[in-house]
Amino acid sequence: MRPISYRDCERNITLEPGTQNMKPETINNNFKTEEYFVNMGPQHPAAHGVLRLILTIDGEIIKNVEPDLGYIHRSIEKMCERDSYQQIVHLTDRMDYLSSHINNEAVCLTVEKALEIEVSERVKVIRTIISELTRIASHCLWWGVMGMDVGALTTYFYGFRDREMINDIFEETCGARLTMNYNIPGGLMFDIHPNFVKRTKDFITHFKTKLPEYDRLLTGNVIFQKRTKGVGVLTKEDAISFGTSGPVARGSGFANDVRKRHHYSAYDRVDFKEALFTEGDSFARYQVRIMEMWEAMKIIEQLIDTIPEGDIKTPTNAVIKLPKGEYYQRVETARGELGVYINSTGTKNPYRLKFRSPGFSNLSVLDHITKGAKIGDLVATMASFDFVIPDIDR
Amino acid sequence: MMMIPLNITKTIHDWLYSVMPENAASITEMLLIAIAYLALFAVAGLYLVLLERKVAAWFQLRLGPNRVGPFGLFQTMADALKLLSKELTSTDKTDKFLYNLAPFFVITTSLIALSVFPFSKQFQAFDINIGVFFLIAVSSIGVIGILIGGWSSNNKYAMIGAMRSGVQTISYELSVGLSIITMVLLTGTLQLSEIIEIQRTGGWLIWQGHIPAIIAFMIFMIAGTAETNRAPFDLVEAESELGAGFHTEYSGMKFAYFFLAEFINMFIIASIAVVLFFGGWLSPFGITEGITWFPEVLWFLIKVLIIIFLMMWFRWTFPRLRIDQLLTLEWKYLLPINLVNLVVMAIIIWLNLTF
Amino acid sequence: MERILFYIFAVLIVIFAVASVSSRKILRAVIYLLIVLTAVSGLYFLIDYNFLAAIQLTVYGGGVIVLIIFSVLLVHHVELELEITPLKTKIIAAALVVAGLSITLWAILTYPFNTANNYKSIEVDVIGEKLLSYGEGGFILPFEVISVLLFAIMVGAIVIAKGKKLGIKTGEKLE
Amino acid sequence: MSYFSDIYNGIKTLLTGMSVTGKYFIHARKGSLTQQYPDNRETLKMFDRFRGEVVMPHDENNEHRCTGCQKCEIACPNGTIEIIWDRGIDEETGKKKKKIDKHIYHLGMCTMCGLCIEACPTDAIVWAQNYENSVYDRTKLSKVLNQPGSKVKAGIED
Repeated sequence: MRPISYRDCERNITLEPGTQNMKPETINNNFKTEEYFVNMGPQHPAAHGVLRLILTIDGEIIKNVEPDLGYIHRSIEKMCERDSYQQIVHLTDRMDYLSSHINNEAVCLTVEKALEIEVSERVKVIRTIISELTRIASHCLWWGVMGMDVGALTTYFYGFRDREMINDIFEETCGARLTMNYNIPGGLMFDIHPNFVKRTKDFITHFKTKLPEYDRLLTGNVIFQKRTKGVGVLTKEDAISFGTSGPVARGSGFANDVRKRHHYSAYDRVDFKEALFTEGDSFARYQVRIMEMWEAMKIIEQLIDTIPEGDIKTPTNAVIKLPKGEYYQRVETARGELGVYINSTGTKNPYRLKFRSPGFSNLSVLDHITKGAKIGDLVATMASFDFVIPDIDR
Repeated sequence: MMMIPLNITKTIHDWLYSVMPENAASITEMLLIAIAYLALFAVAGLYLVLLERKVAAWFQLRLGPNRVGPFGLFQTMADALKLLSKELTSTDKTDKFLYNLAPFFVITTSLIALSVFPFSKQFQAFDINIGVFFLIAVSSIGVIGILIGGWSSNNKYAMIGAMRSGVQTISYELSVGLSIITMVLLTGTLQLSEIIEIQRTGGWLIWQGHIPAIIAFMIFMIAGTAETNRAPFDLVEAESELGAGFHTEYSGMKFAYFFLAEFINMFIIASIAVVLFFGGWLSPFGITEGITWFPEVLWFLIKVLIIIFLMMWFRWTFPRLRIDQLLTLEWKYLLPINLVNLVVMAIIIWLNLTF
Repeated sequence: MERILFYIFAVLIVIFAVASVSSRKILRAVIYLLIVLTAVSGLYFLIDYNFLAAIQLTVYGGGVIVLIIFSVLLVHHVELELEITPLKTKIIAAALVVAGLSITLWAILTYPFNTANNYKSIEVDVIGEKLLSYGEGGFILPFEVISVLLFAIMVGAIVIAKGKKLGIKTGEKLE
Repeated sequence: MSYFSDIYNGIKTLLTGMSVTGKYFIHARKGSLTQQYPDNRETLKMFDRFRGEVVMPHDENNEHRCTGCQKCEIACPNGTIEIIWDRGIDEETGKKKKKIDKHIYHLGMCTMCGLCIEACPTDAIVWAQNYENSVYDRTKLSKVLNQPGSKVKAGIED
């Protein structure tokens, strides 16, 4: 099938699967059906942001899904080539804005790796705790939106209620709720707030009573299970060959948690289970994220009481110049594996900086697994993928 | 055609007939009643919208509208005024006639259905001997408004919404009808006022018919929710899938008509449930039986509001079904259960096991 | 009063019947037809044939028209218009209509109608008993025949809807 | 038999879900998350570290701590800060010295990353907790941080 051009969408021309020309379809059937195009997005309530999906639909059945990107492209990678290494960090807040701290950490870890500086234990532990809090916050929002996409609007507010508590913790410590920019190459901008430990513990005790409620409200709900079980099934082979990562891959049984397999920060000393489900459907992805929230709480509980003393930043030069070479570091964001590749020529700016964002690879699966599904299935599958469009587009 | 005016309006009735020739007086009276109903239910619809927003807010840990007037009581009035003043837009190449007809179609059919309800002993505009059947008949037409509205918008989302609406309403009408028939079997009459009279002596029908009546009530609530296109059956306007479904392209007052019609339909479904299962305007255990000054319409409204609250509770708790699951629920679960229930009800009446 | 209403309904029926056959947009024609059928049910209400009126609304308004609209939605786009009928067909149709109309009018005008004195509306239970009685004036036979017919239609619909899968079984080539 | 157990389980899970929302409905008054924003201006207090906008504190003698070293201008990724400076002659020593004329801060371009405040060696600029930054005219977002007639506090440079 030849790719769909914009003009085709405008002229509403039907493309027959498997044919190169526009010859009318000769189906040996009494009812000849006509496929048509529907634009889902870029201003669609189900697309969380400005993702445009060009759907080829036959009635309710989806024949083809073509994502059309670029509506929120801000050329962050190019901007990074102009900025110094300290300045790059705050741009990554704007990529996957729901796990902004983890993005910052990825860049900082790469720079630290290149400079071969070792941050103190205190920094590592604090980074890990905040990363996990970020993960919970991101998953809270995802849970609310997942419910909303399948039609249960109330979940959105319950998810936000718990997310707001984490945001308050961040605001008290970092000064911002969403784009925190708390990491700098060599450590943290400033020490945690004195209330941080207490607030985090309060949150954990609060959230431990709320997470079972999530299960009661949505996970167990028969309609929700019908909507997600067996929908958008991604096999393990496809998960690997499409390069998916994060909860999407782990929902298909592809164990690739970076925290477990390529330790960074303080993940080597905490004990947690890698959330893994083998069904590969939307419900498995849902369960992975719910389990990740439990595991994240477990990690925080292990670390929060024993934050070691130490320097909050390792001194670096005011102008950081990375040695000539290529550097790569990966971290596990709430959406999957984020890789930062820096090609340095020894100057104060990177020669080339590339983000391997999880959302982009995950999006490529969408067409593959929603073919033949219904519009409602597409929405449920998209919700279970938890797209953040700036993460895909950058 | 039988017209039972309110006691209060008796004087107006007499006065009209004294000053005018008979035909003119009768037409004037009809018009007056129609205007009264229109005004009453426009206001009722608006306050149902407000109630929905408040209830939704309380379910969602919010406060809800509280800026316009005390407790936000005039919020929906202000919204209606705003919608009135808005431009009526339409897309290119719509079928203008049908596009403009659709909202009126929807709102008219819902208002017609309201005319047969006995809100109290005297408050009933049209006491027809086939009341229940008339309700089914009128509600079956309402879907046409949605269908032509969705088709003439020249919008694919609206079109899909309209198609879904057609499928949904045709299938669920069956369940609504069958569960109503189950209760009609118990009462032996289709006239709404008589159905209520039966409940005066024998207790509410849900008590008289016990098990099959309860099953019929549950099925009626599910199918009724689907019939009004509300969540969890709001596939017609599923905002995460179709934008706004069949009324995507409507703006201003035309949109408001669709919106109002949804709430009046909800009122109708709740009213049917109240009349068929919960004794209409009869007070529970006959508390206010002997009190002549007590407005019985209050009991009717309280019961209706409880049922409406239940439907709102559904809406703000459950996810939406998929279109094939919607049809599976109807044809594989509700319909067979309903048919069996009908037979059970017949047996119970035959063996005289009713309370 | 009733006379006025009757004429209103009659005018509505005639106008929209003509509009229905002369409209070039198919869905509009269907809606005009719906108005005609609703007006007819209004006539039934007028003479207190409430049950018949409600049947008219349910079966024609809610059933037949919805199905027609549904099929129109499936095959017609909003901009499509019907072709203009050739003149020859028009003339033939007009001649047929005039012939039919004159026969009907003749029949109506020459038949000695009795003025109905009975204003009592028919109770539903009477209708129900008539429908299921096999005595004189009973309708059990047509009732059953229609049931069988509807059953056959349902089976046919299922067979048509399942056409694709049957084709696979018989090994026909399918796209 | 699974037909009936399906129905039973389905209804059970639905009722469980309704019990959750129902619980919150009953506690709606107490548990409300909403803040009535413009009404609670008096009581609404931001956290100390909240990044509202960059300000330059002045003491009672109308003196600030900015030496015009331009480190913040260099640190800023977005060109938010512009420093217009001049060389003036110090009265005490008679030496030529860098002196700021205007420390211009374009709030409209600021991403609140905090790098300028990190970079400032003399803590001349700090975060303010002002959160109501919207204006009707975009030019109002460009602010001059040093007050007119202000000068550097003595002894900061060294």
